[in-house]
Amino acid sequence: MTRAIIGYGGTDRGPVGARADMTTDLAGIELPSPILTASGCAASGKELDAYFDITAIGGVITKSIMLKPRAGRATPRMAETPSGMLNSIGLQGPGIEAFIEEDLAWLESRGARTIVSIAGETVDEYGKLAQKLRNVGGFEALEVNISCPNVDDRGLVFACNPDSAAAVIQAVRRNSDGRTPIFAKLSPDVTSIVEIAESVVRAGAAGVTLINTLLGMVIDTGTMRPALAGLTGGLSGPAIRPVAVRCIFQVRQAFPSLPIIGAGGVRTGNDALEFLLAGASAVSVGTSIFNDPSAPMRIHDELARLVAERGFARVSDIVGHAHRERDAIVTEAQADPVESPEGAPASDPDDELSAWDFVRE
Amino acid sequence: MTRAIIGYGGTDRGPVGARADMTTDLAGIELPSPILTASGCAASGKELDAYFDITAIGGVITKSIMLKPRAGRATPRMAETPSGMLNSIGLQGPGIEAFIEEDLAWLESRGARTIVSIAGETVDEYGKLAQKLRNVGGFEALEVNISCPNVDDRGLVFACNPDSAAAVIQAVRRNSDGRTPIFAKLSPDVTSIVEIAESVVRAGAAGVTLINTLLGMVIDTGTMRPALAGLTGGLSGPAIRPVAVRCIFQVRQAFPSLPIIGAGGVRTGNDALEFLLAGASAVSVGTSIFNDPSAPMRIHDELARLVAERGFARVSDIVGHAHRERDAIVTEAQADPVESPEGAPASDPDDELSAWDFVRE
Amino acid sequence: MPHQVMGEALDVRRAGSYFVLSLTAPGISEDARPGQFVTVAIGGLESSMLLRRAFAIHRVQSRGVYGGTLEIAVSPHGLGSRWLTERRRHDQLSIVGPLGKPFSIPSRRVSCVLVGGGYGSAPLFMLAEHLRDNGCRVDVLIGASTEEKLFGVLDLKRLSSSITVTTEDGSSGETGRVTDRLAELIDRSSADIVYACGPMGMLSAISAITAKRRVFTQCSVEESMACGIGVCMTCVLPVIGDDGVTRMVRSCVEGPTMRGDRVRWADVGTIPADAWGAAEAP
Amino acid sequence: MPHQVMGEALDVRRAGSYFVLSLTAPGISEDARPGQFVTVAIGGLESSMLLRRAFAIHRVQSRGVYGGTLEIAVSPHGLGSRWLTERRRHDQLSIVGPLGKPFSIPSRRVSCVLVGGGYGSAPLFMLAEHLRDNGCRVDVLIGASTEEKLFGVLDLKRLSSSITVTTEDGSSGETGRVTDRLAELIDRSSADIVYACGPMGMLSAISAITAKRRVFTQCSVEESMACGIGVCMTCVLPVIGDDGVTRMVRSCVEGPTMRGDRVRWADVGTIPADAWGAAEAP
Ligand SMILES: Cc1cc2nc3c(=O)[nH]c(=O)nc-3n(C[C@H](O)[C@H](O)[C@H](O)COP(=O)(O)OP(=O)(O)OC[C@H]3O[C@@H](n4cnc5c(N)ncnc54)[C@H](O)[C@@H]3O)c2cc1C
Ligand SMILES: Cc1cc2nc3c(=O)[nH]c(=O)nc-3n(C[C@H](O)[C@H](O)[C@H](O)COP(=O)(O)OP(=O)(O)OC[C@H]3O[C@@H](n4cnc5c(N)ncnc54)[C@H](O)[C@@H]3O)c2cc1C
Ligand SMILES: Cc1cc2nc3c(=O)[nH]c(=O)nc-3n(C[C@H](O)[C@H](O)[C@H](O)COP(=O)(O)O)c2cc1C
Ligand SMILES: Cc1cc2nc3c(=O)[nH]c(=O)nc-3n(C[C@H](O)[C@H](O)[C@H](O)COP(=O)(O)O)c2cc1C
Ligand code: FES
Ligand code: FES
Repeated sequence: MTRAIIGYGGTDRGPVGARADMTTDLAGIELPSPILTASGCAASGKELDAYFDITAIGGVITKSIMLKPRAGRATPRMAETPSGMLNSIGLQGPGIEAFIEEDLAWLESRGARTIVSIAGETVDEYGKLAQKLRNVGGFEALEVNISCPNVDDRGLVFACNPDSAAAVIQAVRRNSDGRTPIFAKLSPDVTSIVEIAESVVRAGAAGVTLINTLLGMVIDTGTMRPALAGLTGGLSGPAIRPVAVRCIFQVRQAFPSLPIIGAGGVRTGNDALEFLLAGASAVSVGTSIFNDPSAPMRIHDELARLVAERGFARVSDIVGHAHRERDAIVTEAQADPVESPEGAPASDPDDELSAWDFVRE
Repeated sequence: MTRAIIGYGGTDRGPVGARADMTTDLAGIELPSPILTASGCAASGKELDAYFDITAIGGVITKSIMLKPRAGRATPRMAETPSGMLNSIGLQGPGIEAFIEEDLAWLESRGARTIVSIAGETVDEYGKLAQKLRNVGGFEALEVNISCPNVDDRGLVFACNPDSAAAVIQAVRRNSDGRTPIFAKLSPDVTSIVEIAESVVRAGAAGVTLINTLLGMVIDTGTMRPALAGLTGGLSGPAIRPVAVRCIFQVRQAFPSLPIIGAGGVRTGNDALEFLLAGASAVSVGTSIFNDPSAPMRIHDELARLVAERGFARVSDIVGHAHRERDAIVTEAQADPVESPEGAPASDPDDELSAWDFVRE
Repeated sequence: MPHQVMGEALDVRRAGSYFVLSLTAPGISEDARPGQFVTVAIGGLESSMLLRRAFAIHRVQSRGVYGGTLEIAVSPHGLGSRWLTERRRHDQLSIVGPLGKPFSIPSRRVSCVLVGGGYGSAPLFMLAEHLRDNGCRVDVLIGASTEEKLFGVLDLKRLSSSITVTTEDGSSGETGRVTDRLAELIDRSSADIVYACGPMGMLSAISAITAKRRVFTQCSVEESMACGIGVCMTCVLPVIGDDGVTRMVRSCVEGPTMRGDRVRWADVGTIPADAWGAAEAP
Repeated sequence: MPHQVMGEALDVRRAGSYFVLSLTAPGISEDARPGQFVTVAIGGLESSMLLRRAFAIHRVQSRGVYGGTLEIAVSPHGLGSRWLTERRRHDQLSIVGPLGKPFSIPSRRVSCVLVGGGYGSAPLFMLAEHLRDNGCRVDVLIGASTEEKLFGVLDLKRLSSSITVTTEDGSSGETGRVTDRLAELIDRSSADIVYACGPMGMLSAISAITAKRRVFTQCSVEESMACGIGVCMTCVLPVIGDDGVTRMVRSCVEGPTMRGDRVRWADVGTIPADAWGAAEAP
């Protein structure tokens, strides 16, 4: 399990194997890899650049930024859970101005591809964020984190109501340049993810990011109180991967040509492959970074081999492949050189054989 | 980690410690323990009786039974996931008649306490099941599994719609004796679990069971197809525990006196304690049985000690305890014998100390 | 009566591409019969793998220096089995067993052919000993894709009247599959009964051959199992009962040994439309 | 510059109620400075515990037979730390480090008091050596609830001009807490600077004492961390900046060493209303 930090295009150390072309088209943006960092799990990429070349993966989705500086929630802000964790950071951040001046500028000078994630408490705030960003540019796409409480709607999360979700996307679209693709990041905590996806697509999202965290809670059995100061938190990590795969599969089935950024518990190239097969065009890596700071690079590398091993030259060719028509059904018995069991002995249970007097010892 | 099979009231082998009174009131039923087996994870208790005394735990919630014999879904029916699993059994079972004659009769003769779980495809089927059971008796409560596709509503799951959920509970209540408590088992795959809980309570449920599995999916990266024959499956196990705790906490907060059976990833006495603190009166153990067939007994035992260690004589006294008012806030600094930092040196960053010329090597 | 015990790893040794684990398993080794299996937990509370893995009981010793011990043959496949092969002496393992229905043993002195594919030959050791002790003739036929994946050739030679080995790549024995040699061996040994353990495709093909010759056949099937003890219903396959009705039968408690002529091999992985409780066509 | 490496356990030995792990950690041991920490992954892909655990660097050796090695002192607390204490020689561990801001070292030859609570004395070893090499006077004050939970008394005695030990139950040294002895020790040694590592309550109390005496104080704080490398924002606490403004500061990159007079101890666990970016009152 030695984790080598292999630069993109660097030397393979494992058994020499083919690597697929990892170039990815995401709603018209060309990326050198489908592997991205997930919002809130990589800050703005600077710290991770010490562990791998941040320009060698597909890109960085930055921590959701708000209009004003924000101190976030009280601590404790996290609790470990089986194969996952809860977080309740509360969107701590420097506000859009400082973000543009420092973080976005650093990413641009470093040559990384950036997807800027924005978050607000009112529809209007999202619009203002889009406007400010439109004026500066220097990023590939917008991801709109709508898993935020809507202060104008009794604190109900935008992503849990198709109308609020659509209103946010419309506001962002109206205030951005019309060329930059907008991804709506959806919450899995809804009765129908397809319904929400439909409403944001109608509102002008170029694609969707699936999934944000699940609402969860841990009680500290020592203090006998909720473990997080914010009571509930967002569940992430491999624990939620099957929920993410299901959401991606469902949305892909409903909208076969909609670009999807997958997220939720990706830890290995094999997990990323699972997301692509389900229908994601790109995959973002979040919580696994906390376990392995070079995870995005490692996953890129593992994925390149797995795709090639399956006979695909380009990673893009495998996207949505799990949705293909069933192959003609050939059972192993039929495929075997031995003649198939005609005369159906199975339907003849009362023959001489059963007369045999077997005694169990 | 030696797992001793200790009968209820049996000898403790560990360091002698007090054990709490585990008697539990669940919507008027008295149980010797809050620990139950979860529906579908213990069949009808017979197989588990080889690993521990099935009468020593609170009771058995039987595998959801339908009106007619049912072959279930095609295989593969399961996939392991990080700290969990997916299942798509499809309610395979012998039908209510055979269930009453064989399973229920066995449980009664064995002296176990039984909660019968029922499932149907139409509102009418649920009513018929309740009627048949009413005529025979021999069980303590009904659990109504409403996480089934409603054939009269385009296959939408009853538990995902407050009206369908209520209709099922009404039908069951009308057809049962009015004394036997009815628990509605809810799905977490909804935008608001409190909304669904409210509607089943209004419809006459004595309590709720929280939670059933989350809808999930795994893609087999070898075949590049969904791993389960049924495509999607139900996610269970410790992975979903934080979601279960959150649902229990939310429903308890909304309906402080509503009896709740908790379920979802309970593996240790500490996990069961977490559920009780969040507001569950009883806790059912499901997937963990596959890991440890004597888990319900072990968990009962661990819980009895943990509750006593916290100074509670009765397990029932700890139910919902995480909802108590905040204690007067005493910070550690104030509790310390040392005088508290008056004169707030912290607000004085510009004093002589900072003039010190520290050089980092 | 199954036991749930903590066992200790006594030894982990390589055998071709497999690993043989010797474990103490008090109670289990004493009660085990040929064809039964055990399940082993993968790690403790810190493990993300909840499901036990099933392994055919390869050999048992009930009165060793360590009390009862048993051996399993593990093929390193995914994360769980690989974790097992990395155990070291003195590591503790949680073991449940013996589980499942053992092979039926003939009450007369008959001629038996034992067929094993890959690690499928592991449970044939106990069976061969048992049959020989009962005075039966035992001929063994084992095969694999390549030499490394043959299991226990030398030991099985000692336990049998004859041994035939096949590999698909010809690296050992005859080139081909066990099914290429089975008919001939049945005829040569005048077999009354065939026992088979290996991949489902092999069992299906064997059952077809033996059905034609009307030779009684018992197969040990391998379906994915969540519980291994009969409570979860994940491990079912379509089997015809004495009453002629097909039911979805749990292979962990009503198997893993099953009559080859009763399993509806071509329908494994489906719910046949005529199965008991099958949904009417939509 | 942090490194991410696979290290090997060389030795795991008990020390009171703690375990000292010696690990190879090429690169890390060479670069480590007093007060920095490493994070260790708990198990591999099969583990259900995703989050690395942070441990203060206790000792390093950069040119041993094994290349660079380092030691950490682990208190068996929950599942993760207990898993670590169960490692054996040759086990592989994934290690990231050195992380965090080291203790500031005075550029003059001054008198230093080092205070450690429980395993909090672990990082004081490197610090004491360093200070002594620079010609500083080092007095050590360590305490714990009971003798077993004292860490490294004998070794620290060798590295210091004086050592004071306190236990709350009086099982070793003086009965009481380190804070009962600190003022006296500061006066006796004419301390210019206090370094402290231990539970947050202790650090808070120490900072109160040293503030009154206007002695410069550096504390190594311990906040729960998800990433340890500055990307997640879980490890924050309210700290007053040079500009007098309170910010929620990441203790993994802007700590764990912090000026005692800058941390708003009483407000740890809250967002003070006057903090930068605090929500307006609702
Ligand atoms: C009755 C029975 C006897 C068996 N005997 C042996 C034996 O003697 N030697 C041996 O090496 N293996 C045997 N197996 C297979 C073994 O139980 C494991 O499934 C296999 O080792 C793969 O597990 P893994 O952790 O490596 O794979 P993973 O991919 O990590 O497994 C994930 C899940 O899928 C299941 N699974 C994966 N492959 C199989 C398979 N081939 N059959 C059934 N379930 C599978 C696993 O049990 C697990 O629940 C037997 C299985 C059964 C049901
Ligand atoms: C900078 C720093 C230095 C540390 N140095 C040491 C040291 O030298 N020796 C030592 O024994 N421990 C040290 N710790 C604590 C250590 O990182 C573990 O948190 C502790 O061992 C408990 O982990 P667990 O797996 O046993 O507990 P679990 O209960 O399994 O932990 C669950 C989660 O909570 C976190 N957590 C639990 N207790 C603490 C705690 N006291 N502080 C921070 N996070 C906690 C864990 O890191 C983990 O993410 C240090 C922590 C920090 C932040
Ligand atoms: C500590 C932490 C902070 C996060 N912050 C954000 C955020 O600011 N904006 C956002 O859209 N998602 C945020 N997320 C969610 C992740 O981007 C991702 O959708 C989710 O964690 C699932 O992916 P994972 O399992 O790979 O982490 C955060 C997740 C974590 C763990
Ligand atoms: C194999 C399997 C079968 C199940 N069958 C049923 C069922 O028939 N009826 C039901 O209400 N819940 C069923 N469940 C859900 C469990 O009762 C339980 O609500 C869920 O698994 C979460 O608990 P756990 O994590 O402890 O398993 C099943 C779960 C599993 C894993
Ligand atoms: S594996 Fe659970 S019933 Fe067979
Ligand atoms: S622990 Fe992640 S920022 Fe400090």
